[in-house]
Amino acid sequence: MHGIVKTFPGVRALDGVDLDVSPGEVHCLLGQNGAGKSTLIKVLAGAHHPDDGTISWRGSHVRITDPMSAMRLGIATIYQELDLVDGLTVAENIYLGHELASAGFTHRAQTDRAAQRLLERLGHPEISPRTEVGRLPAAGKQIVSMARALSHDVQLIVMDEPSAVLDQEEVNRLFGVIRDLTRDGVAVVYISHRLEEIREVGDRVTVLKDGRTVATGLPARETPTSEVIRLMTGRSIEYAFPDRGTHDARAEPVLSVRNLSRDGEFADVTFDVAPGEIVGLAGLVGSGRSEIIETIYGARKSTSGAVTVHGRRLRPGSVRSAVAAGVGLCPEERKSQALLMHESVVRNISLPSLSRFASSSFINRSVERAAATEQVQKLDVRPADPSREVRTLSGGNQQKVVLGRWLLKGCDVLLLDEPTRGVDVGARSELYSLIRDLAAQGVAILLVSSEIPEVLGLADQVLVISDGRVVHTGPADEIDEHQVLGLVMEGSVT
Amino acid sequence: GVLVVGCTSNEPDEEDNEGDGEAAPASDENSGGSSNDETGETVTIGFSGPEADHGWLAAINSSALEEAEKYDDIDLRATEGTNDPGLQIQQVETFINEGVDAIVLLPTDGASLTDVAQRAMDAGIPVVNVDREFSSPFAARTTILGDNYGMGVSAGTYACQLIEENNISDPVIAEIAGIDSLPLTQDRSEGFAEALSNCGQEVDNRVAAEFTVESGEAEASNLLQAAPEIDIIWNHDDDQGVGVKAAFENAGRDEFFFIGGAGSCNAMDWIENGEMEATVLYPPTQAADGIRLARLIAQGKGMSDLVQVAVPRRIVLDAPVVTADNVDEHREGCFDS
Amino acid sequence: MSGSVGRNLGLVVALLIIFVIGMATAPDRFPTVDNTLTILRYASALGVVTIGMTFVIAAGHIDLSVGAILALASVWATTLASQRAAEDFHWITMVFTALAVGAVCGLINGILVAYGRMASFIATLAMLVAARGLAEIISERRTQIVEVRGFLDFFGGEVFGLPVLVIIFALVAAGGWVLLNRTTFGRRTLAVGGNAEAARLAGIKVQRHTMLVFVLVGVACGIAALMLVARTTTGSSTHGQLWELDAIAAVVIGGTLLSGGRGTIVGTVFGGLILATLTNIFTLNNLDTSTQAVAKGAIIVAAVLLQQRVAARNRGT
Amino acid sequence: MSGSVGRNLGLVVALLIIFVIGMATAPDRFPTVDNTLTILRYASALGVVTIGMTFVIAAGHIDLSVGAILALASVWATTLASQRAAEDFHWITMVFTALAVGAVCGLINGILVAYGRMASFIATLAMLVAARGLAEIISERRTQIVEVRGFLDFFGGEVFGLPVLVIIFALVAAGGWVLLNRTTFGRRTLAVGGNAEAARLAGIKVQRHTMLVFVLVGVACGIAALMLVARTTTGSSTHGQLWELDAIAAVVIGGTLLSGGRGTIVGTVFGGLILATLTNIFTLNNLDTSTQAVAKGAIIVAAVLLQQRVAARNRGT
Ligand SMILES: Nc1ncnc2c1ncn2[C@@H]1O[C@H](COP(=O)(O)OP(=O)(O)OP(=O)(O)O)[C@@H](O)[C@H]1O
Ligand SMILES: Nc1ncnc2c1ncn2[C@@H]1O[C@H](COP(=O)(O)OP(=O)(O)OP(=O)(O)O)[C@@H](O)[C@H]1O
Ligand SMILES: [Mg+2]
Ligand SMILES: [Mg+2]
Repeated sequence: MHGIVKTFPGVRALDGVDLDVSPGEVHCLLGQNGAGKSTLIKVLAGAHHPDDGTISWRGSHVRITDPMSAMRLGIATIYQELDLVDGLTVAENIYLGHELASAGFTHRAQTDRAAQRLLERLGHPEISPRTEVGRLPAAGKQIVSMARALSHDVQLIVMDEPSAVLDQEEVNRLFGVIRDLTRDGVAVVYISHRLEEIREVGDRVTVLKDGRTVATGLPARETPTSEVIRLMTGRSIEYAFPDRGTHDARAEPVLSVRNLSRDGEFADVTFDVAPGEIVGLAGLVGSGRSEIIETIYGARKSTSGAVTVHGRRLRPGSVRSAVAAGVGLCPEERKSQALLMHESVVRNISLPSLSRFASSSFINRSVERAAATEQVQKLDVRPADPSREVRTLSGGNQQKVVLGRWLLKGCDVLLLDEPTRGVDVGARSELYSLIRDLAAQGVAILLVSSEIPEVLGLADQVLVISDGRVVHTGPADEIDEHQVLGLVMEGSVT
Repeated sequence: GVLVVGCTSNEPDEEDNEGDGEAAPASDENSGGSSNDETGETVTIGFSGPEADHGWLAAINSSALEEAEKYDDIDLRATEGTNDPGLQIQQVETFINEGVDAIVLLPTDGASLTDVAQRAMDAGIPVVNVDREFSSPFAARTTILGDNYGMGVSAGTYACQLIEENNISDPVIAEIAGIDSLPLTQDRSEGFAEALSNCGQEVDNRVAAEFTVESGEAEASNLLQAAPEIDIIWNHDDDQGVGVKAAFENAGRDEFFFIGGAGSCNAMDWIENGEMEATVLYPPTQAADGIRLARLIAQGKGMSDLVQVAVPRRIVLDAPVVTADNVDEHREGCFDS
Repeated sequence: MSGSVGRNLGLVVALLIIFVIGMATAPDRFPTVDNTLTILRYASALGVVTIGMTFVIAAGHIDLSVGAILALASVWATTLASQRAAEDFHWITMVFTALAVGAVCGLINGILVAYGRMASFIATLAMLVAARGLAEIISERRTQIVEVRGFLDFFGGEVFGLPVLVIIFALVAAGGWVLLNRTTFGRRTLAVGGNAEAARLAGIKVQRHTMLVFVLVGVACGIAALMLVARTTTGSSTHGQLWELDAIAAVVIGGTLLSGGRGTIVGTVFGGLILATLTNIFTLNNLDTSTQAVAKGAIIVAAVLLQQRVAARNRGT
Repeated sequence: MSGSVGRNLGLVVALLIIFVIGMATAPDRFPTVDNTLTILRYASALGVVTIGMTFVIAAGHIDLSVGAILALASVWATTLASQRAAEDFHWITMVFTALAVGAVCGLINGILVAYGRMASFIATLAMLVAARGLAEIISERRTQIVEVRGFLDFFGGEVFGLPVLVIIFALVAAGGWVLLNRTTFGRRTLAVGGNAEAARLAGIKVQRHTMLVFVLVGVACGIAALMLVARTTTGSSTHGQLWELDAIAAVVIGGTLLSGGRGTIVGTVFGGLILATLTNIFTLNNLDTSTQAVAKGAIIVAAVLLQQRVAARNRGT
């Protein structure tokens, strides 16, 4: 790809990007949120038409006009925003668009068998090809997306942040698959914000910044981290967790969870979060952490147990009662659970605090705007235009908008479900210090992350969850990644 | 509530004594030696009509039901009124399945119901066709028709008369039709145009409402804008006429002669009060007559009031013009809209 | 705010084109004060309904029962009993009756949709059938003539040369605009329509809010019923037939997306005016109904396409 | 497949309840072969439309113009010229005419929705108005009587005691089922309705597919037009009035979500039968129209709620 230019109304997302990928290599694409990575690969996949630039495939110029023509060339893409059809089954999704059929009639049994083989190859024989995709958790959908990419006869697979929703175990399995592919001469374009992953599977690295290629062909393993970060952000950033603050461990807990259970999902969860404390939930994907968090928040109704905030019991199954008590949630899937995609950044940020800007329900819009703009600046949302529709922001910036919403609201308890999913290194370290700052201000924080180092680095207290049960509770500095993984494995065996 | 009270107090039982010469007398005292009203063997009569979505059709239905009530020997099966020929066919088929003794049918569309009526006749069930005519004469034992074309002719002729009497030169004539997609509206309009052409006139402005008050008001408002000066307005239907009159009042216009159609009680009141020039009758008693004839046919009786004893094959109702001069005669036959 | 003009530019252009057609085809009758008032009076009752409909559509739903609710409210407010109460006490009782009937019907719709989790299309379709049936039962399918002079005088009157009906429409439109764009209620309506799950997780009572939106449109139908009663001097079970389609058409021509999450009151008012002006021009030109229908279909398509194109271009810059 | 029974359990129960009511209220007339055939004959023309509608709704759209397209096709196929051609040549020309008219109207809808990016609600609303207007112009608002014996004999006939109309319906339903559940076309329809962007990224030509779905329902309207022409022996611009609402009601009662992405032909057939049987029982019991309307509204609500509850429970286990 050479000199690719793509403009959206108001933004020049790609401004002359070059990218070349050789057979059998894992080519990593790095860049901050909004650098243009997803846009670039969408151009490659035929989902966007470039305004300018050329694409050569095996030495000859090609025009990729639609997704079909990309697939015909042998390019398969796993998109960042999981794009599956919820109402269709796993097998139907995998073979959507290139169904196994003769004369228009589908072969269902054959499709199911083929899908089953692909899922086995990805290490997930337990996902039934007949399951409706809408019922799978995010990680399961990611697996299906991968199976779909593999179902084509591919020469190049593009993966846009595939590891964002996966846990360590899954990521390792994914790497195994990638190695198999490259061994067969298939090229892989891999996008991730996790530098350690780049080091592990990557061969060469291309760095994008503000829609331009700033470096290409860097050796993935040898380039020093600081150099990569400098290229991406234009400044150097300590990629480290901020110091733990001190909180009064004997203070009255803000949030107490007692024997919280939900049939079929999790049971008997008990813990406290004190003001200024960060409690992390570690565990595998599907272990039920999101369910716990959503139940505390009232988005799901507990079957037994109690949640109290400041000593007052929350009404089970009532989000209102949680919000009124000062609890905020950044949910796992921002697109479907958090954002009004067609509304402005301002309106997304102010949504739960609307009444604050209203007198007898009339909104004072200048105050609202000023307050939201402050959050936009504080979080360094880019572009820093608060009237822009959220839809047009990159994934990481969207996440910041969700966070800004609760910062503005000013919570006593903040529930963060995968807060750094899809967030770039620069922003990530900013988020870490933000979360720490919040804790320092006395906010009680409950954190879920599939990246164990993140939980261990950020939290004061760690709960390890396995199969809907708490298998370990203890201070974060007394346990390491391997122990957590060991606990998780054990838990899932029993 | 003069108007409201005036209309609702008018019990339909009384209305049949008047007008419609072909109908047998209603009450027993009047039956003049005829044995037709004596209770005979019980007959099952199926009745199906269009959806009673406005006053005239409601009157058609209620007069049919009331007529049937009067006879102990009628077991009436009245179906849901509908504007869907497919559904009405289903209803007639149900009657055939049940083996009723006679069917009174006011079709939503005459031609569309012809086939099923023919099937009923073939199955030995006499069909009385009311108001909207079948496309085949063999599909009904008897046909009772209001005369839509004749109604237009009456209105047009009366308009010509007004023009002549009042010496209007170059008159502006407006027409507010009913639902334009119905053949009956076409017939009325054609009759009107035909009669007007006899005195060298034609319709200058025409709108079509939907037989509802609301559409009458809306169409008439726009019509009044379209023609700043009007001499004669013929409105096909007194139901929508309530809305049409409201539009006149809203616009403060009354420079024209206003002629109505159908003959609702409201229209009679207006004529009495001088708010309306005339209305052309289109009586809603046809269905009641249909029930009565169906009973006679099913019981094998004739019409003792006529010289010809058998029930005639075809009856076309008159479409007389009601004016201030004869409104008293017609007041009894009016219907509530 | 600058966006608002741009967003509605297509509509302004469409309305202008229609005006030019009106001028060209009926130069003496179209551009008069009387005719303008006729168009406005004609547009006002339906206009009030379209304002309510804008909220329902912005909230991601649809209401097919508006015409039927209007009919039921008009009938209930004009029964002999209601009119007697109005004579004995004050005609404001009729107003309350109509508004209450509208609100209750809306409430039932709202409960079915919000708590019964029925698709609004089907819940309000059932309400359409049922409310019209009930209106027929109550009125015994008679047109109920209003004799209460105070009522007719008030609604039929004029203030500074403007018909009261038009003023009511203007007030409702202005109120609707403020409600949608300047209050928490409006903002939450858009949030619920844009992403109900996100709204729920942001602490909005989505079900209660949805219900309230349906009550709102019910009340709008009650107001429209009063206006129509005044205009026709009658209550009838046939009032407002097919208004649901006209109302939705006006809202969509105005640029509100049926997918919810967005809504423009200004656009809706334009949409309604375009349809009303069109009907007026057709009548002024004595066009026959069938030709009108074909032309109307084509013009709706043209207006929506124009509106979309201009909005898209405007957005682009 | 086991899901299919469970999914439709609510419908089976609803239909059974209605059957019991029929048995109880008209024991001698309801459960007869003749009456059953009457119900089926009545249900078949609308049934064909509902099959097409299921596809449109599964594809995430709606079609309000079905009744109008049907009317236009019925008129066009029965003009004097068409009938003369049929006499001169073969009545199959009438069939082709109706299907072609349906397909072209559907094509226009499809182009407006897919390429013009109009909301289907509004595009097909415009088509509704325009097609009926055109039908009126062509027929000059006269009911056109069919004299072509071959045509009437064929469609009015019976095979092994089953009316041809019912057989056509059965064939269309079976074909629709296979198309939706066993072909790439059906699969892609569901994908387009479930997540159009995902479908596009999977290489499906979403616009073309959407257009084809509208052509499909247009053709279904053409078939239904022929059936209605045969049943009424006429073509008329008033045929199929409000069928759009009945068709949508049948589809939704059947369990297809209006949000698209899912569709059940079996459910739709049940939905249509429930409505038809209900109407038949009303007829058998001489229920007064207005009461019927109220009852019908309530029953639609009850059927949908029942269907939802059972489906949810079935899913839960
Ligand atoms: N559909 C769109 N309309 C307008 N602007 C867009 C659209 N999609 C992307 N953009 C803009 O293009 C730029 C590049 O976005 P892109 O999604 O490619 O970033 P990214 O590098 O993938 O970021 P992330 O790491 O957060 O996923 C951003 O400024 C974004 O706001
Ligand atoms: N919509 C759903 N329908 C049925 N089962 C579900 C659904 N969502 C989640 N589950 C099941 O609930 C369990 C927990 O899933 P979930 O992914 O939410 O856990 P988690 O620990 O929060 O994982 P993550 O790391 O993705 O946040 C899994 O067994 C999953 O299959
Ligand atoms: Mg991206
Ligand atoms: Mg989770």
